[in-house]
Amino acid sequence: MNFKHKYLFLLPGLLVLLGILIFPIGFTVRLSLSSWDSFFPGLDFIGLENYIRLFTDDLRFWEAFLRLSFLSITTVFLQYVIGFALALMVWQEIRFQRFFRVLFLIPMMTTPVIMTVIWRTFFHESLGPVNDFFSLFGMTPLWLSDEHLALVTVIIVEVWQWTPFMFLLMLAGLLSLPKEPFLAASIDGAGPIRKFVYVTFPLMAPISIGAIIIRLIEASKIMDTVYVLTSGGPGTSTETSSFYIFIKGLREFQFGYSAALSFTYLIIMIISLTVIAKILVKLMIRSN
Amino acid sequence: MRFVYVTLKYLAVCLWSVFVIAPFLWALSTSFKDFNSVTGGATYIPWLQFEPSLEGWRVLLRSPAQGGVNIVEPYFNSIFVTCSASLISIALGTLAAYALSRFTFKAGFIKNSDITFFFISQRIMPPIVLSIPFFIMLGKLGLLDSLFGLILVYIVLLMPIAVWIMVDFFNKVPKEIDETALIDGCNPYQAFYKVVLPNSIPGLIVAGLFCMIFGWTDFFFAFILTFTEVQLLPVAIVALNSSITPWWSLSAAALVCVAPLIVVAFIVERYLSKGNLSGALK
Amino acid sequence: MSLKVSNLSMKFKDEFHLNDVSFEMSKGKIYTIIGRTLSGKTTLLKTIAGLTNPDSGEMSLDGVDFGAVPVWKRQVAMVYQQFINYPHLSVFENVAFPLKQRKMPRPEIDTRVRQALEQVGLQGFETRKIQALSGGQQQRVALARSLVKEANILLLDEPLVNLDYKLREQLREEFKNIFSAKASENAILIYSTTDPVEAMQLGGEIIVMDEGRILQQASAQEIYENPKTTKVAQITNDPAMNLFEGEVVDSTLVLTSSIHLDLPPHLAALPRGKYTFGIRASGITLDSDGFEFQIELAEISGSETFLHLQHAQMHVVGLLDSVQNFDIGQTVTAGIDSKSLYAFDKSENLVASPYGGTK
Amino acid sequence: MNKILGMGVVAATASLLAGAVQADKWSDQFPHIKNTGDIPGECSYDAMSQKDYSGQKLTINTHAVPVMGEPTALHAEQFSTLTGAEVSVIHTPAGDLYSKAMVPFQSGQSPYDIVFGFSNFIRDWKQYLEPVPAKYVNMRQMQDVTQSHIDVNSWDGEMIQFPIDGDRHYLKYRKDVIDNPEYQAKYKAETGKELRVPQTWKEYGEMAAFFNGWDWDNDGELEYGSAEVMKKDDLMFAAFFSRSVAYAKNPRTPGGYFFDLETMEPLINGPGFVEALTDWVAATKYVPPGGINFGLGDEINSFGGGQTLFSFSWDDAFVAAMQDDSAIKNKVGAAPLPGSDRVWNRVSGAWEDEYNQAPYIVWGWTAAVAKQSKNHDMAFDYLCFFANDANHQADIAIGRFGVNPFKKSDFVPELYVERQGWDPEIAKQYADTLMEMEEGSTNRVFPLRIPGVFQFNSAIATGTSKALAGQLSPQEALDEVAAEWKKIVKRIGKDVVREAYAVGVALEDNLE
Repeated sequence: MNFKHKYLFLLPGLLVLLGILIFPIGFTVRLSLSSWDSFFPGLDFIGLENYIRLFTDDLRFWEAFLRLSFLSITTVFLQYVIGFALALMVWQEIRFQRFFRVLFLIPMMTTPVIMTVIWRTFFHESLGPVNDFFSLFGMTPLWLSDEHLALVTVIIVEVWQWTPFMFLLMLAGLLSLPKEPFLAASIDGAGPIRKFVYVTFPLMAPISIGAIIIRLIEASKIMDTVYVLTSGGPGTSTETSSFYIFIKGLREFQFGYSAALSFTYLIIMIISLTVIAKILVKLMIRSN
Repeated sequence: MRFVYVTLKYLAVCLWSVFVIAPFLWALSTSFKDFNSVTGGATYIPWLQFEPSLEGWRVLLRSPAQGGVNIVEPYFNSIFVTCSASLISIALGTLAAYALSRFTFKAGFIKNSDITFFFISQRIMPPIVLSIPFFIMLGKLGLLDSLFGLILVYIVLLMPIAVWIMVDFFNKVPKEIDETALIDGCNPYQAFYKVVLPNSIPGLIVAGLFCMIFGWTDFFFAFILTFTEVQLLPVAIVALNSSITPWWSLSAAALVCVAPLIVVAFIVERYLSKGNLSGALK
Repeated sequence: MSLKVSNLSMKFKDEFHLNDVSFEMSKGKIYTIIGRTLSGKTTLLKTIAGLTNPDSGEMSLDGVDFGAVPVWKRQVAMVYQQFINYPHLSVFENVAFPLKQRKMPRPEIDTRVRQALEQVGLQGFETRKIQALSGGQQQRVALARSLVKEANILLLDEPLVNLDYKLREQLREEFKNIFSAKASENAILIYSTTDPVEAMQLGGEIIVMDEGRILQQASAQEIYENPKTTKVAQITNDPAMNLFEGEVVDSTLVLTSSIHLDLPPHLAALPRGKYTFGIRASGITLDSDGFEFQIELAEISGSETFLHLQHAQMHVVGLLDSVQNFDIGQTVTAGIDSKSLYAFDKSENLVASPYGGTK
Repeated sequence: MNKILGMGVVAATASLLAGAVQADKWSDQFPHIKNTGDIPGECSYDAMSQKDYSGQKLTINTHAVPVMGEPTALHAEQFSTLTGAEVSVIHTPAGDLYSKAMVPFQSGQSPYDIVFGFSNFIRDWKQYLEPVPAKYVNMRQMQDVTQSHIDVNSWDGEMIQFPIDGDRHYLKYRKDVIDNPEYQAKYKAETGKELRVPQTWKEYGEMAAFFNGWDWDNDGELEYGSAEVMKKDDLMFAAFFSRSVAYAKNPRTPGGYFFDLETMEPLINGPGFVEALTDWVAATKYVPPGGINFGLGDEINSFGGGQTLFSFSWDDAFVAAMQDDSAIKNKVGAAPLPGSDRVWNRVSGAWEDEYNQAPYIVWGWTAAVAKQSKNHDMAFDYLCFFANDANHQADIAIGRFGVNPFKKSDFVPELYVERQGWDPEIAKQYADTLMEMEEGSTNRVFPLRIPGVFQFNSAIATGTSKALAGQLSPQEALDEVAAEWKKIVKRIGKDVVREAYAVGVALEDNLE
């Protein structure tokens, strides 16, 4: 079906989005070629200097990017596995099914920046309940101030907040699966594990890919959690890309430089997400 | 064997439930504490372990001049901005998604999937990247600190979500339905709103819910782009986060902020159970 | 009044969906398009409806160029193989939809819808939800909707294919009557199917399609008696017509080294030489007087049994009018009814038919 | 000079205290000032009620409630009642105050008439701020402000920010432990040293380590040595400088503390700073669990809640400990920051074995009027009203307000004894300690007030927190900071930074 009217459907949304975004994106590019700084607010032109600095003299940005990759891949993987598992558990018969389903959705509905304040008190190393529990065993893990454990804490909070998103998508997917393949598998005498491996998982592959990609996009923006929980510390051990861009931009007011960071980050993300999507499609389809 | 399996299942579900609820229970308990009960170490049960105080909740009702925060107006602002931006995003996003699902576009190397990716890719940008340009843009347009300005920005945040969900949804609606409508005498627009839309209500609801969730939970833009005229709920609540973090009032505020969305969780679940959502998200 | 289609072509990714399709259809008649899946039937119907645009070619209705008219202004109706209705509307509203779209006055809509529902046997179902209906009922609604609007052209794209066997048989009977009534209203009715039985039963004119091309257009009888090519013979028979090589030597028909038949009268005029011979399954029956075949497979269908038989390099399907069990590999003797043989030349065109030869 | 002023102040305060008994019509209307009633002055309640700003709008960006945020909003409400102005107040968390004002400043917007912030924003903000008019600089209310706070709020002799609050770092300790003969004996027995108010950071560390990790106040909970701001955020550098001034600020080597003013080479990786950071890394052993991630709020909760022996940043922890409902009220003491037994001489390149102590005039809360504000008079009147004697007296008595003494008339022990029920000895010690820092010392260090100050402080926070986390040794960490500082100086321009830094150095070298 092909109509000349098709543009009338597409264009309103596309144009509004472009209209709102064209200035910010253009401005970011222009800004990245300037030395706009707290003491010199203005659009001069310094060529690629900011980019040169970024590629030759800013290890911290690349460290933050690596850390971000680790964080987002880990959290999304955990969210996927847990979310899928939970969805499988409340998909079929279980007592209090509605209760569990509603409960599992709730964390997603909370405002991260506010909820993380609660988490900070929750993990407070001397006044919070977590260490109150661990002190029963004579331990006081440093949830927020140990270099490695702080990352774990960030992951825990991220998993808490966003597993519901996966859960929702996976549960919805499961509920829409056709019944026939399961019947067939049952008739063949397949057990729950074989059924999962040969029926459920392959059927869920397409929706899995979509969900993982979307979550990766969202997870890569991780910011509120880090900001509130650890401010990127101790040291730089929990700094992520967007937090680092935030520091350079809204803390140190190196607008020009942070625009260069932003733009570079954006390009890297678009490329890597496209690649990841392709890889996932291959992997999942093969397992199909 | 089956018994072990069922036991493990219930155990896992219950463990996760505890994990989900724990911070809320902690917040609930903390919301009835005061400075002294907080600094005395972790306690949980009022009366038994600490003397409950309503201070945390009172703060939410007081004016800032009495050390409280105004949350009533921000509450309505949040609802208004979130709903308006969601509606507009869904309206425009649904049209675009329909086009992307039904028609073929080609311009050089750009195909439908690229346009779809362009929409979705808007969510790749961390808010920080856009906040400063947006500030300058809205400043030029005189839209800083206005509901309309925020709505504009939120459209950028939400439309990708609407497009993502609706493209998937429309791909599941047999295109023969639209064709039948055309054959039955509808022009493409009539086919869209008389036939496709009424049959996409589950998808629209899901898209709407996702938009509301993402709009409601945004903090960053609301924080940078408003001053005094328009305050959104998260910003108002964060105004409690003084250099002495008042655990009690923040806990109360967090609970208040979550409350309306629990209703949303129920709606989502209801649609899920009825199976309506399934088609929408497959 | 007639629909004239000339030189329609449409290509998608190097594959023809329509390849130089031309025909003329006149009002008051039923046309059946038969072809295998992906032979271009659906594309052709959609092109006539205006849902797809051909790369080239012209269509005209009563001499008026038809190609430029948008779908919603062409007076066509279409029923899909999937049961396509408007799920958000009740049965009544579904059928009334095209009429409302035409801004017909309320009372008239009412009468027409009721008439149409009655026609398809759905009176009393007016307020039902579509999802609450069975597949057959849903398809009846779709048919009612396409009847009610009194379109010039009614397109039916394998409407019965997704129904179970029993229902299909039943609806086929009913639809046939409905269609004849419809056609008598001076509409052009185009029905597509993969099922030769269906095509034959509906009568009317048959168009045989393959790989986007029209192979033959003729009456059902003509197609049955004189399939123009081996392809047509295969497509229009179920099971497909048996084809095998053979040679006419003197007054003998040599099919394999051990199967020799007397040359039947209708083939007598054929020049001597090699041909491809065809015979329907019904022409091969168990006969103690026949040749020895090995059973490759025995399919029971209803009250009949199809036997897949092998003799040397010759594979044929024969028909048994009863249900009987065979072992695979078992040897049986079967006769070939030489009076039912069709002969095709090297370019696979019919050269001789049991029904009196070729034109 | 100081003495005469001081006496005058005492007399004035005496009359303030006397006035407290009589209620007046203003205290009836505004219960906030019920203790003192209105106190006559340029911006008193009475004076403000003469002004008419009705129909005009004042917008203020201030800190989150309650610290500063609550008094801002409270005085805004009062100001509005008195003058008819429409005042709207927005509350922003501390970490975002700079950017919340800076974003509009930089893009030429002027959403706020008044911006609250910290005194060290002055260099970055001053081009967008309206200097305080002479009328206010010369008024009596201003003359009561200590010199240190005049200096902190001024740039090169011109007052840019309006003093509304006093801030300083000083030592807080648990008097019930340090003065406890039993613990003194125990400490002597086990370490051979005196248990006393620590005079040096080494003593501080030894005592904190000794009293770390056991229940020394018998409340059933463990107590720890010290609570300090170690979280990598905007306040961290202040804690580090408080610890480093003793080692690195040598009164005999003028010409720069953070940089060598002549060459603008960073001094931050000198032995004095390294020594302080080494101390600080050692301190991670005697802070409460998670202490390495304490922000100011955690520090206040911790010391104010009775969890630690020491703490040394702003007034808040002390005030929290002295609140009426505090379990350790009148069990805490205030003292000057510890010093050191030796101090680095960067000119000779050697340690000088001489006791050294230097107050760090840390930055604190301040407020200023935006240049683009449409109504400067009203804005300054508001700030002046905020800090008027009656409000100020009432504000400093409310711990959560975070308003601390900065007027000479504040340093009168009786105020705290009478109003807040402090132990007279503690009150005297507190007032004396503060007064000495504000007015007495000649070896002061001012916060870094140069363009791009956040970049410099951010580098400090990153470097020191790497050292605290054990990622780098103190020397490596500070070398990294120095390298980063050099880059920032180069980016901004040596001369620009020097020009700004000279303003602070002049104060430090007492060149006025």
